[in-house]
Amino acid sequence: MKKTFKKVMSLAIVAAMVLSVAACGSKNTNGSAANAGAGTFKIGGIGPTTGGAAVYGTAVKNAAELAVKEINAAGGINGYQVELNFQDDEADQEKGVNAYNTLKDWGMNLLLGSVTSGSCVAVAAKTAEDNMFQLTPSGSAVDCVANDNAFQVCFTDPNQGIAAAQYIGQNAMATKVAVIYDSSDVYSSGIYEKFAGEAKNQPFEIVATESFTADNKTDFSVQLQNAKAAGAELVFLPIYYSEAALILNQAASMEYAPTFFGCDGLDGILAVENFDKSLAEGVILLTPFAADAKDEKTQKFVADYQAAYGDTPNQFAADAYDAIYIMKAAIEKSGATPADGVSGICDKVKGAMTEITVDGLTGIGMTWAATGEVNKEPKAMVIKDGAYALIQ
Amino acid sequence: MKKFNLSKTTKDNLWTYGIVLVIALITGILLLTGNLSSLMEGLLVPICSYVILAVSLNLTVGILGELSLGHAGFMCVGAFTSAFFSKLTENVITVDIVRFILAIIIGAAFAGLMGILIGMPVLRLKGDYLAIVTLAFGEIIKNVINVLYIGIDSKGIHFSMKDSMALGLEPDGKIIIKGAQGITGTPKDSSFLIGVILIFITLFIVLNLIHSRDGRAIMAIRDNLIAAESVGINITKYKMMAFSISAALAGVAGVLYAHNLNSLMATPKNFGYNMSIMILVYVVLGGIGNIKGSVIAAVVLTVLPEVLRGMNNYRMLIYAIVLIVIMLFSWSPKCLEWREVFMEKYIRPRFAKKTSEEGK
Amino acid sequence: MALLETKNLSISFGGLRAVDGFNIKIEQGQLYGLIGPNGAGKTTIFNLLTGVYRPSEGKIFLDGEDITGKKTIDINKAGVARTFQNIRLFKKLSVKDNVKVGLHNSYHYSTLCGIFRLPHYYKVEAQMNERAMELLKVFDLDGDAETTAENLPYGKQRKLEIARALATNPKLLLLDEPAAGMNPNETIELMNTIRFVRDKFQMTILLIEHDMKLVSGICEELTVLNFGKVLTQGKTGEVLNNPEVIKAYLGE
Amino acid sequence: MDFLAHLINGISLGSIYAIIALGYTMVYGIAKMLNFAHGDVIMVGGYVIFIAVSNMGLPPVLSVILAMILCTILGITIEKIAYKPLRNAASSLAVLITAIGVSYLLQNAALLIFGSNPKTFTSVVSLASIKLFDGRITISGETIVAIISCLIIMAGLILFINKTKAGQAMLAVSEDKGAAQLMGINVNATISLTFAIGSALAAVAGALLCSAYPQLTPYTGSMPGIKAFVAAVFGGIGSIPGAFIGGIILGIIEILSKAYISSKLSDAIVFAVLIIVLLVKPTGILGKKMQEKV
Repeated sequence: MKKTFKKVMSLAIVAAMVLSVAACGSKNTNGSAANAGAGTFKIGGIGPTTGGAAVYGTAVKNAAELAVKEINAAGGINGYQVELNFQDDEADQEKGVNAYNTLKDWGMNLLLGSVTSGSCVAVAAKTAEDNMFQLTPSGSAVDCVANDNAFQVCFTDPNQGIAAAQYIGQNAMATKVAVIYDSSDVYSSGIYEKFAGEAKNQPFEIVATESFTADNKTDFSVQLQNAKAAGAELVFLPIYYSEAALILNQAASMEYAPTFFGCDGLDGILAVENFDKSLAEGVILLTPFAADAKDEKTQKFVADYQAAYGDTPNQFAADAYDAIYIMKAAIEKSGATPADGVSGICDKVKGAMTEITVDGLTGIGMTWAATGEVNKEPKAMVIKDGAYALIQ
Repeated sequence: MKKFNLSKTTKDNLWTYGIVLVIALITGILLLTGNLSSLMEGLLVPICSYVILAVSLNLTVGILGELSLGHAGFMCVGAFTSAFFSKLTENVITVDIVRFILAIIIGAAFAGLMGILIGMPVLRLKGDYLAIVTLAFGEIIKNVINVLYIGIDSKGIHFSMKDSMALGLEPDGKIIIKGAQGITGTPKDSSFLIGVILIFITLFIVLNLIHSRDGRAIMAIRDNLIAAESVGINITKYKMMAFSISAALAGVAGVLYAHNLNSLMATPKNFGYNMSIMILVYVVLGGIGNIKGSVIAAVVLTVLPEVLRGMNNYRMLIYAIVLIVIMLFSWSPKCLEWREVFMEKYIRPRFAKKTSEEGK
Repeated sequence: MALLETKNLSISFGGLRAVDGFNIKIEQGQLYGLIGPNGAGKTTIFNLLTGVYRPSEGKIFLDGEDITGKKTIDINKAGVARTFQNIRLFKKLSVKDNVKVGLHNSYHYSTLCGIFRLPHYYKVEAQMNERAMELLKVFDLDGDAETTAENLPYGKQRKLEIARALATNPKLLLLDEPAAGMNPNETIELMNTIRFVRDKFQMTILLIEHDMKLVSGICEELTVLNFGKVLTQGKTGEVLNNPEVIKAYLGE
Repeated sequence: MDFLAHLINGISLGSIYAIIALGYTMVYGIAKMLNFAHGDVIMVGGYVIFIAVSNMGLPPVLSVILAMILCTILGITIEKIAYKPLRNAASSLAVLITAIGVSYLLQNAALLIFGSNPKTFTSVVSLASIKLFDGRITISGETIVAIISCLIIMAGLILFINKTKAGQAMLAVSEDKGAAQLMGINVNATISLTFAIGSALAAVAGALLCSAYPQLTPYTGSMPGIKAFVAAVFGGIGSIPGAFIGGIILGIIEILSKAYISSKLSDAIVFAVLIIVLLVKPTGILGKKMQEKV
């Protein structure tokens, strides 16, 4: 009797599973039917809102919501309201694809994402299949925009690496340079490679190449010790700000004070709650955005963001905020409407992307090449008196 | 009726195959008629690879009775070796299915080989110590792959553990494994059909192994090592056999995983101890040693977080709570007792009545 | 030539001489008893004979072959099988499968043959089933063949252990307190079974036992062990009447 | 000179591992379970101190005590709700999986409550660092406090276990729960007490971990937790001095392999050394040799 019961139970589970699958299936058809009639642009977002990289995805999610709210209040895009649905991918490729499929079921027209490079590359293969317009705020690997339907808001890794090496060389900031990068991270190792390649053409020498991994990023004493022992006057940090904050802290405690030089990932360091800003004094970063820039646009964004989410926005938030406005500009330029369908919108919008010029938080006069890469000037910022200041 | 009086184990096996077949068929019909949501469609191949992982780990944990926390490491080996092969031969072997079958064989072989290499020294450890050593091996595999650079040019294959410049490739060369950036652009050869076929092969191997001479020896070791030795069972041989078959099958799951996504990277999330633990969760939740249970648990737990997407920020929190509650419900002696009483009182009488009526 | 012979067998654990100069000679077909107070070193001798421990000194000969220092599984293959004081069954396996594990080295087919279910698999499995059922019948366990071993009553578990040991086709069977925990009726039944096994399989049996009724009932010769040393050896009747043995057992 | 600096850095890191490992080994030794949520209790301790110091303005010592109290309550609650019902489950793996569930739960709850943004932790240690050889080698105050705390906790635990009735009860429970019960020992209360002590230690570990590496996220505890678990196994899990030695050695190996072999492969090297140690000495450096009685 007991055995039979077990079998009935397992059959019941199977039935339940099949039913749930079927239920999801029917939801899909309803969804697309409803979508055809509705007059809204449905923008999907993908990024990590849980897991170790949650800080980046959450910023993108918040800023995109903020931009969508503003646009809707101002009458939408081409008169259509905008809906945003942001899905968690835990910074994982597989979950990224799951998130993308969830959004497709929801009836997404355009995609904002993914936030992290790994997930972005996996999702890009899917958007290419569906001819879905994709704009990643922060997926910086070259492969993110390998297909012609995908565009970037941030710089690509090679661009950042080369730009950083050239900047250091041209301004003769140092002759001995050390690098500390995250060898388990796509973004970080991508920049490092190009930086090291370009460094050969520049009048400085890389005297120490140090790395760490995602599993081993609390103690940087060895890396700093080696940089110090090699006599590096400048330490290049192509990493994210949360690890950089720890590095600065540990460098200070061992009384090592070279110039620290970073890329856009370093932005946000001043926003770390309770961070001793004096530690970041003199840090230089090549970034298109600074949360306390004096222009009106940035100030309004920062104020609104703080009011809505109680946090200071970082680079990722600014990229995402721009991304929504870039989509708006491209849609308006192309005259696409939700009725064009996914592929129709994509064809129109990707054509328009190469024609528009956008002034955003992260750059003035941003334009796009058909390759998907953005064309904008990085600004060199220095942290001075606990605030970012533009280096002229 | 006499003719259908199959032995208990055969019946049990048929149930296992039957459940998989029914799910696969229904899903397949939904898929072909276009009634499956994109999410579910996208989940099919990952579900297949998790089912294979769960069944293969059950061979180590449930049948051999040793705790392994490094199963994702074998999956990782299978994924990378096969993806490397596919990238390398993408333009040489143009028939996708032939290349994929070769890739599966290569992935399984390398993972199995790794299982043997790791099993040889560590299988004499016991319990939690074995668990920690397998965890360590899984982390080592992930760590090493993360610093591996392999490229190819007209002069052959180049290899480095420093960075891609150190490969010294000719201008015509291409980098296949690029450290943390892994392998990009693996051909998408996995499909639901192949996944289901691989599940059946896995079930076939594991179930038939269990109910053979070798399987009995393996379970004898699990139940009582000293007694098994005393009746002349070669402990090392059978431990190795179970462990390496388990590793090879995990490698197959890795092949399926790698050929489903465009980018393959060894992150802590997909090939770290977190994944190994996740596979263990499937096994324990489905019932240790219960192959059918592993299949169902893997499916349910892969779908669950996706179904919970409607919960937004509370998704993973609810997932964690559900996990704890299911564990308490299915393992706590008190709960089991209570369930038994409950069924005895309410469910079983009705059920018994129904079947007896049908019997008439 | 004796079937089992040990010469000066000794082992020490951290300075304690658990077995000291143990000599024994058991002839083919004998039913031999090893008795002694708790802690005398009886089970240790079994562990030495089956290769669980390596002796620090001395030699063990089975049928003239030196098996000293061999591994447990090789000693089993050479022809020594045993049961355990604290029952060690394959708890989650069926009664029949327990015996079939015992038959492991007598019947062969390859792993691949097992996985792909080649005809050879069915043939060998059928032979194994037949042999297993034969053995189970001897112990009146054939009705429980499909029962999970841990669900057997205690007495039957002891019997199953003997059946499993016999399945390995040994020359020498070592029984470690086979009657422990049995009631008098079960013990009598067990005595008959042991005698039956000896007669049917021409088995040589060495057993450890505390139950004097069993020992005096079936053992032909005895060795009495005290503090790791042989106290006395000989015919059962003589040994049991030896005043030294009585002293060792009852204290002074 | 460089070597000495690396060595001291290794000891600093090791002292943090050691203090976490003490809690791990304590719970494992008595309750015989791998408490995968231990690292996350450390994280909770960190957040409690962060809020107490930064938002409520409490003095550091008081904050740590507050964290110890709250973590103790948390630990006992987890044990009662999630672990105790499974103590007599058919497989010991059941409770391991539940512990993983608890770990996810704590991480995600912290994510919802405190957000994903990292927070910089204000050190609770006010001891100045010691400078040697003209400042070329620095021993931070956190390191000194961590090592002293380790020694005090270690001595305290050993005294507690060997000299008090409750400690003896713990020993008895760790040897054989059933027998302990028959001897009139309240097994449930004893295991609860173990978790209480383990969790209080986690709070102290949280304070020192976050002081030495001043950053706090919902995932702060998980990797150090795993490393400390490795350290505990290294030293012989269940052995209190073993946890201390294991932690220090692990820290030194990690730093030296980063310094002299490869910073990319340091994790692999640490784990490889662990494997070698276990193969040579299967129960860790100070672990008791266990032989199954035949």
